[in-house]
Amino acid sequence: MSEDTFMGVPRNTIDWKPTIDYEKCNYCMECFDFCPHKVFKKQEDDPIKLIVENPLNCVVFCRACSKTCGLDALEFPNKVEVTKKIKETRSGVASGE
Amino acid sequence: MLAKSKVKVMACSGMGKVYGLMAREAVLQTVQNLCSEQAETTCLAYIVTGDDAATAKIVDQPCITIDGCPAMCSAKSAAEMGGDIKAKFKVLDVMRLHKGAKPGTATELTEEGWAIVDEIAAKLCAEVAQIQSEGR
Amino acid sequence: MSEKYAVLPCNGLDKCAGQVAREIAQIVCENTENELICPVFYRVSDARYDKIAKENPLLVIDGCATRCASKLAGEKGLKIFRKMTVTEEAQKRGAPLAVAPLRLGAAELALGAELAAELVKEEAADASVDSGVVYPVPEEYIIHKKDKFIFRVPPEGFYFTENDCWVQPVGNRARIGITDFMQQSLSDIMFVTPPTVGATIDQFDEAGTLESGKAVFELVSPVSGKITAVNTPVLNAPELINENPYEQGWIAEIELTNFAEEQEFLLDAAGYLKVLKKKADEYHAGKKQG
Amino acid sequence: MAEELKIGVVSCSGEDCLGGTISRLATRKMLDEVRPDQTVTICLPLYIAGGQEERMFAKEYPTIAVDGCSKACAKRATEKYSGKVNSVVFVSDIIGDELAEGPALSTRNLTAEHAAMVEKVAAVVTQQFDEILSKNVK
Repeated sequence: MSEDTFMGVPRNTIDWKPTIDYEKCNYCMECFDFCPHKVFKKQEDDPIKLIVENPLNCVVFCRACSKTCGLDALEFPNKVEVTKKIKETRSGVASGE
Repeated sequence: MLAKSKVKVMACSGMGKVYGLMAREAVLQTVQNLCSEQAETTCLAYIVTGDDAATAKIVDQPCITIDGCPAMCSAKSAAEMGGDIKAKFKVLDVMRLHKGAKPGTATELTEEGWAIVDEIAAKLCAEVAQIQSEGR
Repeated sequence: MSEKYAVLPCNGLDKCAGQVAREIAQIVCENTENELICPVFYRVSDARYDKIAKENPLLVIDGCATRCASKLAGEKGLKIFRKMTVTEEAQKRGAPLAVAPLRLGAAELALGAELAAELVKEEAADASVDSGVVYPVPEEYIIHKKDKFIFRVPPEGFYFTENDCWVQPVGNRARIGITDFMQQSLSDIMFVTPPTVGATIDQFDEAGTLESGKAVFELVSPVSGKITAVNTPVLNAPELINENPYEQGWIAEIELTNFAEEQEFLLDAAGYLKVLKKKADEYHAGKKQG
Repeated sequence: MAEELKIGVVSCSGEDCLGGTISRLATRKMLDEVRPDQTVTICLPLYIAGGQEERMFAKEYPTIAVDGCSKACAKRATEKYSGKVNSVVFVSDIIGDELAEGPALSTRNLTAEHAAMVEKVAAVVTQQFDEILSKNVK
């Protein structure tokens, strides 16, 4: 269902997903309600009520959920690094490595 | 009629966005509760179908339009029918003053949505009062 | 331009980021003619600051994503000219303030000074000059229809990212913006925070944000370079982006640094059309999940 | 299932009478609850003020007009700007002329009786909806 590739490289080689800082998260679920890609999952009966269930569904470079978080409890990888990595992977793929 | 004609207050009545519902509710609040003596509404659908009686009610009459979004359906339709548009409002402009507000859906408003509707209705009434006092 | 700004910080006392916001506001005001607005006093009384706030372009500095200062500006009916959020800037610099103590240490003070210097510099350079580059207007669009939705894609002269952003290069300059699909997904755009004129950004870096009733969208710059201008009309009339995101709804102009190489990572119209079709299908399938 | 088939449900604007209010709500119910995947709502005034989208859709896809009263604005507007409607549902036929011609209602003052009217109208629209669907499935 999610794109299998992004910028011509396999999605599962790209490390792009939100990380929940449980020290800050108050389980308001704004990010869960917002994300249409089902990246997050609610766990009603668990003390940890929210997890990142489908990291590969996360749209690479999208950080929209973090803008709904008043507590800054969502972190994303560094874009520049990720881009660098994608470019490396891509040249690797192209040269048939 | 003896009394001077009522100001026509028209909503876009949009079906697809919450802003259309807000426009509608603000108009109903205005013409049914806040200033029913000075203002009345007309259904935009009559204008769309080109109903003669509805057009006659609008031509050269003072109109206030309230639109949900920049498509400006109400203002454009009223203008096309020859209404004398005294003021145009847009729900979206009011929403900008309430950053982050969650007004509800196109079916149902939240408490926050209703509060903004009341704010818009107050603006509409103020405009109605001004138009009537100036006798324009 | 010698116009001054009104500076409205959040002054959050319970978070390090708020303290930094306050620090930035003070440095900026010390180094310019700008006038400082105290958010606490402004909240209880309009009289003191209303004139300053309404007659000058407003610079809002928020500590964290709670955006108290932005909200205060909203309540007072003010238009925001430029906005900075400290936590976002800290994040960008790879130095999140998450664990920073409430009292500002050397690192936080340095960050504050750096961000303040950026704002001061930006203000000096603000009269963003018209580059005089002529960007051709697409004569026609490729149309993708999905139910009642019609999505437009300019057939040539534009390159796209998979994040629904575009670049239109002309010589060593280019305009950037969002696609028709993204415009429609966001629906009525209410706020535009443009990138900073003079800022240098990498490919796929954030180049401003757009906010509608539905979401906040980060513009992912398709190219690297230096921002040379922003489309100021869209700041006050974001509906221009909804009307036509490829023409009058462009967001910023950028001086290209490495387009030849970066182009490889971008899609042409045909490539983007494929992505668009897939997204349009998924978007519709996703709607029911609410 | 005819996955791709969508049906436009066009409500009148409903600012002049209760029938119109019910018509709007029944239309929203189709979109929100009853047939969310297959319903497309069309904004009546956009026929005049909007771009090509609404007119083109109503030309190419089946449509059901939901009208509050016998003025049949939704039906007439669709026919004027777009094309034939496949079906018309009159709220006044379902809840009675007298009620339908009462004043327009704010959703603030919606009662259980009103909600029951919406249910009834939505049920009729659904029936029409499914009939059109079944005819269009090969």
